[in-house]
Amino acid sequence: MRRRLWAVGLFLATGLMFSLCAYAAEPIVIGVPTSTGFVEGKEGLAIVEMAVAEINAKGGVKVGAEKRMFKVEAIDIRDAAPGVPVPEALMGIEKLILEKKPTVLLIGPFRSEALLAAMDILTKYKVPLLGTIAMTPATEGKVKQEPDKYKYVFRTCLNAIYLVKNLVGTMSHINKEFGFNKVYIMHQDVAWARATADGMVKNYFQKAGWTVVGQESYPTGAADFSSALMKARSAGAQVILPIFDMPQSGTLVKQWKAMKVPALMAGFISPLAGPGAWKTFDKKIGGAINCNFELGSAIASPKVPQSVAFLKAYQKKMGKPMEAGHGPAPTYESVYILKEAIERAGSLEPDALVAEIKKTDRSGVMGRIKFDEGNQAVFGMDPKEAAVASVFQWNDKGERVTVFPESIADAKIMLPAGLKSAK
Amino acid sequence: MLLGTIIYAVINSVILILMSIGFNLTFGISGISNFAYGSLYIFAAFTTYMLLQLVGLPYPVAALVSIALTAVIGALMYRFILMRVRGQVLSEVIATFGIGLAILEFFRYLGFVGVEYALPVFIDDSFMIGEVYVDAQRIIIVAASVVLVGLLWVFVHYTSLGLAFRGIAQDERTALTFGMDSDWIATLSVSLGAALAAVAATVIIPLGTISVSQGYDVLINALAVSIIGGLGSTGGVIVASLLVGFAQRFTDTYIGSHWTMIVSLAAILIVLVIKPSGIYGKQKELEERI
Amino acid sequence: MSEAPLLEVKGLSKSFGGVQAVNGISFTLNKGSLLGIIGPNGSGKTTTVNLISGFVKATSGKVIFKGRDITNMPPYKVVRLGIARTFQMVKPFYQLPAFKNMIIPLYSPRVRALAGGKYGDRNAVALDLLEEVGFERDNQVAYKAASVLPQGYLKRLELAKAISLQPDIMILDELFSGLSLAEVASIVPIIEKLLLEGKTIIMIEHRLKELFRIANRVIVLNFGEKIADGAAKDVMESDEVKKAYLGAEE
Amino acid sequence: MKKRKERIDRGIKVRSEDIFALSSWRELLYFAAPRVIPVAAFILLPLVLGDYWQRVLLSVAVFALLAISWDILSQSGMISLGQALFFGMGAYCSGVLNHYFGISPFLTIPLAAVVGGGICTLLLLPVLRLRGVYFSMVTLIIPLMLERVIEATKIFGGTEGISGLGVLPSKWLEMYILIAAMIAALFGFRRMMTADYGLVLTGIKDNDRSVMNAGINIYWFKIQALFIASAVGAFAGAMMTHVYRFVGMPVFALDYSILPIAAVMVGGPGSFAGAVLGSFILVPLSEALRALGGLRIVFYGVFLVVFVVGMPEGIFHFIARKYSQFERWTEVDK
Repeated sequence: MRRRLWAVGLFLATGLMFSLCAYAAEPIVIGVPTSTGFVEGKEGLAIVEMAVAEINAKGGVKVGAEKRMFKVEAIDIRDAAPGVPVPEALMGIEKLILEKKPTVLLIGPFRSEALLAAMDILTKYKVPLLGTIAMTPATEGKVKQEPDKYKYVFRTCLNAIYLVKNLVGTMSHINKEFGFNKVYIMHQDVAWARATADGMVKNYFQKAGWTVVGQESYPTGAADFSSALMKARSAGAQVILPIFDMPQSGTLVKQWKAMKVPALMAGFISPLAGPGAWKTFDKKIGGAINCNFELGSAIASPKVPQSVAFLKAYQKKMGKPMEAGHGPAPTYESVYILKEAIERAGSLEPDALVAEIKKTDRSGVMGRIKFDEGNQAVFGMDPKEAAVASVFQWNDKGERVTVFPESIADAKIMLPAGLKSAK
Repeated sequence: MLLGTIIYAVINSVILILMSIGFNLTFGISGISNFAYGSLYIFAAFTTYMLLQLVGLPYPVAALVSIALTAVIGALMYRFILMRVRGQVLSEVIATFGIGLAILEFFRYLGFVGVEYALPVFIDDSFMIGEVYVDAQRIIIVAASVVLVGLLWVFVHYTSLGLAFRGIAQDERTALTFGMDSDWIATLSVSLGAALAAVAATVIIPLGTISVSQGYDVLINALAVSIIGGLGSTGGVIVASLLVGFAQRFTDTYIGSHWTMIVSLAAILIVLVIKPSGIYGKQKELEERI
Repeated sequence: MSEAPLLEVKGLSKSFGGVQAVNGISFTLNKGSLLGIIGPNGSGKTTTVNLISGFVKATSGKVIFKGRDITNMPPYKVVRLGIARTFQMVKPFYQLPAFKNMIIPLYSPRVRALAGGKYGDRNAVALDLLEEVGFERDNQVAYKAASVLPQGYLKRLELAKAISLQPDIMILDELFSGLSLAEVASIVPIIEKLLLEGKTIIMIEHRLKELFRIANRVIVLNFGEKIADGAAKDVMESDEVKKAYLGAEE
Repeated sequence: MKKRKERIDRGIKVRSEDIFALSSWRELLYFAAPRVIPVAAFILLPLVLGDYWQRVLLSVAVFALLAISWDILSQSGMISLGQALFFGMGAYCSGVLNHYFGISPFLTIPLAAVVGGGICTLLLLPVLRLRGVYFSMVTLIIPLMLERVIEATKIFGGTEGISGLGVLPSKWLEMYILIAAMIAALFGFRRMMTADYGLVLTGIKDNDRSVMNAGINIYWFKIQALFIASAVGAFAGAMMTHVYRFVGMPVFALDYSILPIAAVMVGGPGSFAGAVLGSFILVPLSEALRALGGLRIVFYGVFLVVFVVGMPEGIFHFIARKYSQFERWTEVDK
C-alpha cells in the first residue's frame, strides 16, 4: 500500500511541478503537437525551430512595448502512425496546452479525424492552431458554420479541395499539351486521398470528357501494385494518377518503371517529393510528375526567391536537403504569420490574436497568403495572387523541373519512352 | 491479364514464403515462436542500408554481413533472454514480442523514417514474360527462395546437424537422452530463423523502401501463413503461401486491391474452423490429447 | 449368463503411424471383478486404457459400457458415465496443498449430480476422502503442498481423486510402480476395500506378485495382442506368456 | 527472533489461507487495509486531480480493466496478444448501437459488453481446441486484420469512423462508473479465482489432462473464461467510445494490446491487483514520458522483457510482502 500511495503522491507532485514551471515561462510558447516519427513531422518541427531561431536572433517579437522571445514546446502525438488511437493524440494536445501553456499551436494532427476531434479542445482552451498537415475541408465547414466557436482553427497548408484544383490544372494542362484523355487512378485508401480521387472524377474527368479506365484503392501498407499497372497498361491508360502518402508507395514508382507501363505518372506520391528520391529509387523515376502541396516544401522556384532562400537555409541548418512535399513551407510561414499577427495585435490575448491572424496578408515562401472565411489559406495559380502548389517532373538527369502552374513553370512536360502524344 | 496475374501471384507467394519460412523453421525445431521476427527483418534491412551508405561496402558483402549480424542477434536473444524462460510459452511469447517491439520502435525513435531509406536492386532491368514486364529483382527473389528452400531441405535431411534438428523437433526428451544439447540446438534454430528473416529482407526490400511499420506486416504475414499451413511444417508454409499469394493477387485483379487483406483473414478463420492445426499441422496430437 | 457385462471391449485397435500399438483386443468385464492387465513394456497396456478412457482415438473396434457405445467419446464424458482412471505419471497441482488437489474432481458434474445438487464444503469432503486412502489426519499431511509429498502419498492422492468421482469402474495405471513394498502393502487393503464396496477395477501392473494377490482375472498382452486371459496362475502357466516375459527378444 | 518468526508465519497464513483469516479482528485488519486503502484512493483521486490528470486516471482505469481481462485469460492458460480485439469489439458494438439505433449509452455499454464479448468468443472458439501459442497468434492477428476489413468494406464509417456519439450525462459519472467497474472487477475476479471455480480454471492451465480426467469439459470452462475476459475488455472499449464520442479503426490499435500486457507484467500476473497496480504505474508514467515520444513504446517493450525474465512475479507480490511485514511491526507497538 505504501508504494501505491507513494506513486499517487509522486505523480501528483510531477503534475504540480509541470504546471508551475509552465507558469514561470517568460517567452512566448509555441506548441508543436505532431508526429515526429514521420518525415513531415520531423522536418516540420525542425523548421519551426529554424524560424524561431531566425526571429529570436533578430531580437524576438514585439508585444506592445516589450520584445519577447519565442520558445518551442514540441510533443509527439504519434497520430500519423496507423496503430495509434485518436484519444492518444488528443491527450497529447491537451497535455501540451495544460502544461506548457502555449500561446498558439503549429502543425497539428496528421489524421483528419484527429484534427476534427481536436477542434473542440482548442475552443475549450482558446488556443489558436495553424495547421499544416491534415487536409480535410470539413474543418473549414465547421469554422464557417460556427465562426466564433471554431475561429481558433487555421490552416496554412493546401487542403483537399485545392489539391484537386491543382491536379485538375495539371491534367487539363496535359490534355492541352498531348490530347490525352484516358486516366487510371490509384489512391491510398484513406479519407483525404479517397476524397481527392473522387473529387477529380466528379469535378474534372467527367466534365472534361476524360475516360477513367480504372480506379483502384490500396490499403495503407500495400506493397504490390502489379495488377493495377497491368490493368492500366491493357486498358491503354495514357495517364496514371497516383495519390499516396505512405512510404510503401515508393514500390509503386519502382514497379511502374520496371513494368514499363507506357503512361504518364502524374499525381502525388510522398516519396517522390524530395531530391532524395533520385537516389532512393536508384534513378528509376525519370518522367514521373509529382505535385508538391506547397511551393517551398522541398521544391523551390526562382520566380519566388523566398522559396529558394528557404530551402538553402534549411539545407544549411540540417546538413541535408528537405524531403517532405507537404508541410514545411506553410509551417515556416505560420511562424512568421504568428509573429506579425502578435505585433499587430500588440498582445497575446487569444481573440485579438485570432482576429489579427485572420487579417494576414503576406507574401512569402509559398507565395501570397490570405485566409478565407473558413480560415483556410487561399491557394491559386500565381504566387503574386495567392499561395501556390508546385507540380514538377523528374527528368532523366535527376533534376526536378517545375511544369505547373504556368506562372512558375520552367519547362514543358516530356513524355516517357513508348508514349506518343495523341496530337 | 490472366497470365500476368498468375506470374505476379507466383512472385507474391514466393515473397510470402521467404517472409515466413524462418519463423516457421524456428518453431518447427525448438517450438519457440519468435515474435521478434518482423523486427529482425527490419533490423537486417537497416543494417544493410547503413553498411551500404555509411561504410560503403558493396551490396553482396553488406547483405552477407547483415545476415550474419542478424543471426548473431538471434543467437544472443536466445542465450540471454529466451533460455531463462525456456519452456514457458507465455514468457517466451511475451519476451520475444517485447524485444521486437523495442527494436522496431527504437528505430522509429532514432528517426529511421522517410523515403531515403531504401536498398538498390541487384540488376536494374526488366524482362517481358508473356504479356507483362517483370523486373530482374522479382525474378531473383523467386530464384533465391527456390535455392533457399532446396538448401534447407538438403540441410535438414542430409547433414548431421539437420538430423539433430529433426530429432529435437520430433521428440525432445529422447533426443536429449542421445546426448543432444537442446539449448545449443534451440540457439541455432532461433539464429537460423533470424538469418532467414535477414535473407528475406535483403532480397525483398529492394522492391520498395524500408519502413518500420513493415516489421509488423512481416510478422503478421509470417503468422498468418504459419497458422494456415500449420506451425512448424515447411511444406505447410509453401502450400499456405501459394494459397494466400494467389488468393491475394486474384482478388486484387478481379475484385479489388483492398479486399486482399480480408481474403487472408477469411483463409485463416476457415482453416481454423475446419482444421485448427492448419493444413499440414503437426500439432494434431494436441488436438487429440485434449 | 446372469447379467450383461459391465464393460465390453470388441476388437479394439490403434496404430500410431505404422506401429500397431493395440491390435484387435477384446474382453468383457463383470461388475465387482478386478481385472489385471499385464505384459512386457510396449505391449499396449496403457494404450488400451487410454482407448477405453477416451484419451486416444481408436482406429477400429468398440468399447461398450453399460450397454452403451462409448468408443472415441471425449474423456470427460467417459468419466461422467462412470469410468475413472489414474495416471502412471502422477501430475498433481504441486503448488496446491494435497486436499485442494481434490477440489477439481469434486467439482465435476458427475459428483455434483450424484450429490443431487446440494453440496457441502468440498474441503471437508476432500479431507475425509484423503483420510480413507491413508492421509492420516493427525499429522496434517493433507495440508502439505503436493510438491513436498513423497511418491507414496502422491499415488494415494491420485487414487483418492479417482475414488472421489464415485465411478463404477476404476482403471489404475501402474499404481504400484515406484513404490516400496511397504507402501504397496499399505495400499493393497484400500483396493480390497473398494472391491468389497462393489467397485469394478482394472489394474495395469508390473508388480505381478501383489497383483495376483488381489486380481481374480488377468489378461496378458504382447505386441498389442491378447495372448492369454484367465485366472492368474493358469495364465502364468501358458508358455506363450513365459516366452513373452522371459524371451521377449526373439 | 523467535517472536519475529511467529509473526512471519502468521503473515504468510494471512496472505495465503483465507480460511483462517476471519478468526480475529487483527487478521481482519490485514485483509481490510489493502482493500480499503486503494479503493479510498481511487474514490478520492478524481476530486484532487486536475482536468488533464483526471483524463489520465480515466485511461488508468480502462487499461486496468484490459489488464485484468488479460490476467483472467492467462490464469486460464490463454495468452492473448490482442486485447485490442476485445476493446475494439466493445467500442464498435456500443458505437454502432448508439449511432444507428439511437440507444442511450446507459444501455449500449452493458449491451456492448455482452454482445462484444460474445462475438470475440465466437471468433476465437476454434483456437481453444489448440494449446500453446496458437491463441496468442490469432489474437494478435485478428484485430489488425479487422482494421483492414473495416477499411476495405467501409462499414461503420470506414476509415473515418463514427463520431458525435452520445455521452454519459457528466464526466464524474464516466469517471466513477469506470473506477467502480475496475474495483468490482479487481475484487470480484480475485474471489472468483480463489473459489473452486477458479481452481478448475487454473487447473486447466497447469494440467488439462487431469482436469479432463475429473470429468470436466475443459472447452466449456475455457469458453466461459474467454467470454468473461472479453466482456470485461469490451466494456472498457464501450466506455471509452462514449467518453470520446468517437469510434473508428484505431480502437483496434496495437497500443491497446501492448499496454495491458506490459501492465500485468510489471504489476505481477496471477493476482489482479498486480494488473491494476501495473496500469496505475505505467499509464501515468507514459504520460510523464510523453516528451520522449516514440521511446515510450520502446520502454514498454523493455519492461516486458525485463519483468518476464528478471522479475516474473511482478512488483505487486514484492510490495505485498513488504507491506505485511511493516504492518505487523506497528501492531507490536500498539
